[in-house]
Amino acid sequence: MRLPCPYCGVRDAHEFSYLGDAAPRRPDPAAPDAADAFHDYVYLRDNPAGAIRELWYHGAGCRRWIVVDRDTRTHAIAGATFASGSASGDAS
Amino acid sequence: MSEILSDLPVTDLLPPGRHGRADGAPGVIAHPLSRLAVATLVACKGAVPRITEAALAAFGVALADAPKVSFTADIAFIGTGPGRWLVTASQAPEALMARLTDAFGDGAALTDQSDANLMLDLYGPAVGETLAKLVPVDLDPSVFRPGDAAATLVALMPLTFWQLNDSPAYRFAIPRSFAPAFLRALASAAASAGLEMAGPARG
Amino acid sequence: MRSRYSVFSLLANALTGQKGWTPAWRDAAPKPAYDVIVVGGGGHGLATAYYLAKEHGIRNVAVLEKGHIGSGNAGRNTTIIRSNYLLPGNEPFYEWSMKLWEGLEQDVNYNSMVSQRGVLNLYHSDAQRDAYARRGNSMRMAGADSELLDEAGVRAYAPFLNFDDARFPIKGGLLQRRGGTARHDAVVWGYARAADKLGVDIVQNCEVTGFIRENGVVVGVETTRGPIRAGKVGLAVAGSTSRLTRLLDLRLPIESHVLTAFVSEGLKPLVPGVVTFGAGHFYVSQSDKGGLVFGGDIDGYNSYAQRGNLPVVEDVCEAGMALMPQIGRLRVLRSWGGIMDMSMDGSPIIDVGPLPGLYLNCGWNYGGFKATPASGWCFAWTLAKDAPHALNAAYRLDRFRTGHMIDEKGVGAQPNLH
Amino acid sequence: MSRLSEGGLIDRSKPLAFSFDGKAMRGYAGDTLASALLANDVRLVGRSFKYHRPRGIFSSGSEEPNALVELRDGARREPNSRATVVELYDGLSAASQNRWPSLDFDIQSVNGLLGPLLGAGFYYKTFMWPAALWEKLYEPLIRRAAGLGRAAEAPDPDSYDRSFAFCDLLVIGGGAAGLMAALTAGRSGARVILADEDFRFGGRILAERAEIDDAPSLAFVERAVAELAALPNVRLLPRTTVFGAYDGGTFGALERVADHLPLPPAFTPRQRYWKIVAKRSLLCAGAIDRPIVFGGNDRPGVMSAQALRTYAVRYAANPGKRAVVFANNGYAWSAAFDAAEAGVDIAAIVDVRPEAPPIQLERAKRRGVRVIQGGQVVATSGRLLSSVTVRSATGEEKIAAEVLAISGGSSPNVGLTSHFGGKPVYRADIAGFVPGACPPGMRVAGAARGDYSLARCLAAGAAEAAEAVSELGFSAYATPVPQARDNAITVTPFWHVPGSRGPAFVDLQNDVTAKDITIAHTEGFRAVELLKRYTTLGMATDQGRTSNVTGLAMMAVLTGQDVGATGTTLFRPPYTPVALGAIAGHHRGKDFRATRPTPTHDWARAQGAVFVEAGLWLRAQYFPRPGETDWLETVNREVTATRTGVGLIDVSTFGKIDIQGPDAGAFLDRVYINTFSTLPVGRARYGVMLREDGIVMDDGTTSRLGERHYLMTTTTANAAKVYQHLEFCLQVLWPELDVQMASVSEQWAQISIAGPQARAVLEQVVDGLDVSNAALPYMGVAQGTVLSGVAARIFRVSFSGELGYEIAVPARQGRRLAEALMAAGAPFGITPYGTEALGVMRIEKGHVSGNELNGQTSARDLGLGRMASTKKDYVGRVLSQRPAFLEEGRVSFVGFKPVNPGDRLRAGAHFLPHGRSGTTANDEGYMTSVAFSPLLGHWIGLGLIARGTERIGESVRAYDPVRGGDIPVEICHPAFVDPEGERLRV
Ligand SMILES: Cc1cc2nc3c(=O)[nH]c(=O)nc-3n(C[C@H](O)[C@H](O)[C@H](O)COP(=O)(O)OP(=O)(O)OC[C@H]3O[C@@H](n4cnc5c(N)ncnc54)[C@H](O)[C@@H]3O)c2cc1C
Ligand SMILES: NC(=O)c1ccc[n+]([C@@H]2O[C@H](COP(=O)([O-])OP(=O)(O)OC[C@H]3O[C@@H](n4cnc5c(N)ncnc54)[C@H](O)[C@@H]3O)[C@@H](O)[C@H]2O)c1
Ligand SMILES: Cc1cc2nc3c(=O)[nH]c(=O)nc-3n(C[C@H](O)[C@H](O)[C@H](O)COP(=O)(O)O)c2cc1C
Ligand SMILES: [Zn+2]
Repeated sequence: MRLPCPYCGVRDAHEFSYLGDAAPRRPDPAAPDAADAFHDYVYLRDNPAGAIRELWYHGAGCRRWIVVDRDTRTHAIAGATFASGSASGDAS
Repeated sequence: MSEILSDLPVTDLLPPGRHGRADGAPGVIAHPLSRLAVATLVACKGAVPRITEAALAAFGVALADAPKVSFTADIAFIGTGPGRWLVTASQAPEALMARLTDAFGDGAALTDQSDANLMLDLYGPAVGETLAKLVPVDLDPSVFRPGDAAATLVALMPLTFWQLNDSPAYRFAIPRSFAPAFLRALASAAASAGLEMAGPARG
Repeated sequence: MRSRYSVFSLLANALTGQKGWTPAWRDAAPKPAYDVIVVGGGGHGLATAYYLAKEHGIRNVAVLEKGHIGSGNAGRNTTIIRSNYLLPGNEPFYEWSMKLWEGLEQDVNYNSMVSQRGVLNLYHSDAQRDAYARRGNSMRMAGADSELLDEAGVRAYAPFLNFDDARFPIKGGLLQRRGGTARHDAVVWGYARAADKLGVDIVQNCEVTGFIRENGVVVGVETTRGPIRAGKVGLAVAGSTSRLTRLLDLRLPIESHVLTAFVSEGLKPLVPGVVTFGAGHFYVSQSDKGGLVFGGDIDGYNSYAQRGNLPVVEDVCEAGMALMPQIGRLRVLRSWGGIMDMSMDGSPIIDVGPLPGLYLNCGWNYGGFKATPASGWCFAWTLAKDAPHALNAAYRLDRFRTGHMIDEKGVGAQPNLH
Repeated sequence: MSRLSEGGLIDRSKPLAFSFDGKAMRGYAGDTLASALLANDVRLVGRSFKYHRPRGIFSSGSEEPNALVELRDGARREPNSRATVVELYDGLSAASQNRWPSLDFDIQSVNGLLGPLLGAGFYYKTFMWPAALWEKLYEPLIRRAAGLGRAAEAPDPDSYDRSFAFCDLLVIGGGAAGLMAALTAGRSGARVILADEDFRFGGRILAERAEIDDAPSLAFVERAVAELAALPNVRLLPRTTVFGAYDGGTFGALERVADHLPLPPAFTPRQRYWKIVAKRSLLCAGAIDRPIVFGGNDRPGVMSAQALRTYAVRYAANPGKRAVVFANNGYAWSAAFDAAEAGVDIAAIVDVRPEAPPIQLERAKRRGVRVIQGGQVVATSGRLLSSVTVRSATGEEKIAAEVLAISGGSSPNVGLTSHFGGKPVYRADIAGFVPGACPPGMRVAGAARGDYSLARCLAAGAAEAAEAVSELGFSAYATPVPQARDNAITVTPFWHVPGSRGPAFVDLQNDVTAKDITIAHTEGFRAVELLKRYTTLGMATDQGRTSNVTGLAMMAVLTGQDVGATGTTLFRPPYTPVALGAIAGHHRGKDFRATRPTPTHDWARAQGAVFVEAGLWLRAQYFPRPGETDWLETVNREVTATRTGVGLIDVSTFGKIDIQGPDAGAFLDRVYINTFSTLPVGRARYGVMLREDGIVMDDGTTSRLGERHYLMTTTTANAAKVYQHLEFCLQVLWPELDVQMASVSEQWAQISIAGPQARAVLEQVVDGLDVSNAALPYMGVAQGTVLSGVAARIFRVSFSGELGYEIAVPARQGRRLAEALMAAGAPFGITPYGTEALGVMRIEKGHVSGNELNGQTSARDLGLGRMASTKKDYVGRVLSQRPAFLEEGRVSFVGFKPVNPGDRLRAGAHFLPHGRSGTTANDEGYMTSVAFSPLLGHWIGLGLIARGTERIGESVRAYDPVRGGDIPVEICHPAFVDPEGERLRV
């Protein structure tokens, strides 16, 4: 599999480590339902057979976390962006 | 495989001299650089424009926020990540750090890395064929050119390299503790072409 | 009527040109309703049906399988059976499975070639040795066998390993002599045949596509062969679990990942038991046909594609060569991938719920083949009694909420690392 | 010798000597082992898998099911090598396999007599009585009989290479279609790779007497190869099999660099594993002949019609004195004519079709070849084929023949198209499966997609290549397609001769017979994948390339389904078997993984250190001295010397992360359970970080070097993991924080000195820095220079419990620093120590380490719960409050000492209350770490036990059945040495 790193270009997945679904967001730790929310955040997954947006870390490259659009049935990749949300990815 | 490897302790750097095919001119020449100051430069949040301006003002360098080398005669900035560069210069590490601090102030985080890597220049007629065995990046001249840089995984070791010229020659920054293993992999890959390890610097 | 396999039936058939055999199981058409529907005709689903009928007298049971039985992981695994687990929530369960393996062939009258050739896990450091000692002791305390070998012990047991030129020298190993392999497909066929004999309907080419719910209670399933009602619906679909629970808007602590396995060309006997490398991703055994069956780590990203990629192929071959450099000229004949239901703590779930009428059996990671008998046995119990048996009491779904994870590897909620 | 007197693509000026089963023979350059064997009149080559039946050579390609040999000797022995693809070299030695005592007389061929018993599924129905005998008797017997060749017994002496390649178009197969494709794409300027598994490009053209542009087709091949070789943008890879298609346009290919040579030349690998990344690919892999199934179809001498042609035309080897051709298609006729032309005596063409096309009849007539239309072979005889019995409208007739060339039609080589799961599609007109959905970017041309005429192969190769490269923006020249014959294919589906006599084999290698298919049908194993698994059809080393289609078609006949709906089994990589060593490449032996030496490695080696692996690192474990008899004696000395004087150890392997920026303190507060934003500049603090699930992830000291500048240390094992985690926190969780990180692990060598004399030693290496207790107190950090001008950071931290400092200098200065410290410490008896002594001292001090930070423990379990701030959030806080984490009976971290001081403790022992049996139910915890304490003179341990802190002073059993241990131990405070920490502060 080859992932399009927005900084480095297309690279073999070997250079990256995988975290998983990018959808879960760290909940507000101060919220009254934090215990439940954190349980869901840490443990529960959609685990879709199909399109997924997922987090990869380009550890052997630019050390950026990126969000990759991929299909789990075909491994087809539609694109990738920096996880920090900014275009330049410099955490700005 | 280079026969020398079976006797060479895995923790030792490949000694200077000829490895692999011994007849004819060497296919690959590996030249360690010993007097190069290196630093990482990481722009603060939102400070890339500021850093770019400062680089132009202080060093006359048009800094690219990309995997490219931006350089002048005495300093080079190698993009290793967004807002992130490896800076090299032929001077004392303290002097480079001082220059960078002067230029960028608190717009960036600076760390001295002068001792963190083995810096190695690779060139020779078989350098392309040899690097194809090591580097999972397309080095065809139509794709990777002088001034291009890449951080990647070579024989499972993370490293950064960039192209110096179109002879072609490449400069590798290999994390110090991986240097012996990298040179072993290099010796294997270059064995059929013949590798000349220029001495005697210990990276 | 399916005849019992015996010396007599074999000879009789040899003399009559093998014409007297009958289907190993009926190709049943679905009935409108059952007491229990088990979704998934893998090892676990079929064993569940068998034990429901045999142990609990519940025979109005259907196993619904979207393809043919054994077309999931039951037909793709590297066939290792062992009970060398560490944690109290796990070890007694797997040891029970081991005991069931030991009587399986006579029980179901089918030779699934359970072969207790030994499972040896190598260690390469003192810390690993201590961790294996801890594990070996856990095993003994649960009634399993285990031996902690030093280097000399490993040399005696597996002299063909690389002791001389190793990057990570072999310092010893944890050996379970009762561990070994079983002929994976035959396990499926044996359970199917035995369950069928007790009246269970095995319905193939019947994919579950939805659930019938009344007042929040699951009372049946929609399938490609029409709706089928049931008193209880148990899911045993391994890597496909989330696809089904999604239809019920349930999210589970599970991700689907691909695991690749390999077989070499056939060879005369070379490897006696199962050997696992402790300093890289590699384990190997030799099949009855003579192929080296080996594998390593999962590819590490969510996948339903049933095929892996080259990094893992390289990793496995490198580790194999590091451990056994004499296999360099042997050839990989075939590689394949299966979709694993990797859970958040690396341990399975066998539980009542999470909806009324629904029962879950999933989260087997890359290790559920060995669990097949106990999984079926416990799931049958759980379905029959509406409560887990003591052996699967720790495998409840709410353990993540309460913090009672069963994390053998200690890597946390990161399925690709288990 | 059955070498034809002329013709062939062999080089008669280069004779080669070789041996088979010890017998000396001769062949020529350009031969394969198979062609050379045939030319030497060898017809019996191997034994089959199950019944050990004598077998010959069936094919002339990589699909060979029968002719498997052990090639080479000793450590280079290669079992199961296909004689049909082994290129002959001088001195080649090969031996038959799976036979005993000899190929001619194999005892296990009695299995054949048991054939009636040993049908499909036999094993599953038997060997169950009595149960005990399975393991002891039946299974060992089955295993010994199974398997084919023997693996080598010594490490593979050859080396392997790995290479990456990138291209616009990868053309797989260099026959007519592939050559035209490569020419078309190459001329367009695209970067092209053309790979062919054969040692010569040309494919079928090498064996077919065809014309291209009114000249022998071989001339076309030569021209094309010459042009391609001259194009700088084209890479030709002969002897290279593309074995797998993977994601992202990645292909695995195996080049046999030196397999055609007696030994690889110096510095040359035996094989090279190519990882090819291609924007587009074009499969031109051709098609193979498949057999017809009938009784006695496995005798040596039965081969595919294409093989007969290839041996005769390409290799000038005559496979036997008289040949009968048995077929259902016209292509086999042309094979027969070509063979006849080359000098093979064709006794008859038997075609199942009642009426063959007139044009072929005409050709047969012209050549004087007898034709039996509507005929079927119903039996064969001879141990090596001697005659063929043919049934036709006129009755049965026995025809003497040494060769029976069969063709049941062609099967396109669709394997690679299915590696993504695509299902081949049945085409009734050619009675074969053609590619269905292909991997992204892959196209197919030529016989591989069922285009069987030479003209169409050439045209399709050009057209598909042109389309592929124009998708990439290259403009393909309108390459003129050479002229060639375009005859229609004529085939009548025909699989199996009913009523033929003797065992009829479908899968030749695995001995799957027509009867086995019937059994599988009867017993309900009808789905193709079940059929495969029940009978082993298609599971042999050839993966059923010659048998699958026939087998499934026969099942289709039994079920009444059509062949297309019955479908094929799944093709998987590799396309042909690939040597494990080739994929491993350079990563073997000591080079399996990189070895990372510390900056003081050479120095430690000079000091006589024994080293130990710590992840990829190699660290000094202890430094034995002459006269010391075991490691424990050495370690005791090192510990005692440190505790009473001063010791030195390299700690550079710890992860070191430079953290800067205005939000650095706030950031650390979120990742550590304790607070760092309040840490004064010039101070260090011990920190613990959790995973989000509340379990401890790592610990270490973090120092504040400046107002917005921290330096974190991590454990050696977790350095990369922690860095990645911090980047996650910064980039994903809190991108709003202004923090910059850099790993400085490689930049700094770090040496720890510890012991009462540590300061006295330190004072001598610093350049006038005040390191007094007042100026640099416990947990203080100083920056300055040492050794006259070497930049240094000095951390007053301690793992051993003694007064200690860690001195960091640029890595290149590490050795110098070690030597300077040794010199400065000489008067105090400074002693280098290794990880072993470090471990002893940390256990004596009761510090947690890797054994306790095992991913299963919470901060509270480890007695670190009180460090957790209640005033802020941090990663892992919420979930560490879950009920299980707070349970009463949860384990806690305590020390253990033997009740009988002479007893040895063992890590991994479990704790039991006295008087209870060793069962899971009574399990209270386990010993995590042990050491012999030279200070206390007995073994000590650390461990986790239920409610440990409340049970100090209680005695429990340390139960260690795997090592026969069962001793009473007393629970105690984990700090055996200086629990108040007074020594640290002096
Ligand atoms: C390569 C590999 C190696 C492995 N090695 C080992 C090993 O050595 N030892 C070990 O213990 N374990 C091993 N495992 C794990 C083991 O195979 C699985 O954990 C176990 O087989 C899972 O249980 P099962 O047999 O019931 O699953 P499966 O056989 O996958 O059964 C699930 C069934 O459900 C069916 N299904 C799915 N969705 C539906 C639907 N909607 N409707 C109807 N039916 C449906 C599927 O078709 C499938 O047949 C390995 C797995 C793989 C892939
Ligand atoms: N009329 C018929 O029934 C019939 C049937 C089959 C073939 N043919 C004839 O065969 C020829 C077909 O030409 P073509 O170019 O399609 O095929 P080809 O058979 O001439 O060439 C295919 C080439 O692909 C190579 N190859 C196969 N798999 C490979 C892999 N995985 N990696 C590397 N190389 C691989 C083979 O070594 C071979 O050289 C034509 O001459 C055609 O007339 C006719
Ligand atoms: C224990 C075991 C042994 C196997 N041995 C062989 C073998 O000898 N030949 C073969 O072709 N495949 C063998 N396979 C692989 C199967 O052909 C098949 O790839 C696997 O069961 C997965 O199915 P799939 O490839 O259809 O997805 C073996 C599989 C297993 C699990
Ligand atoms: Zn990147």
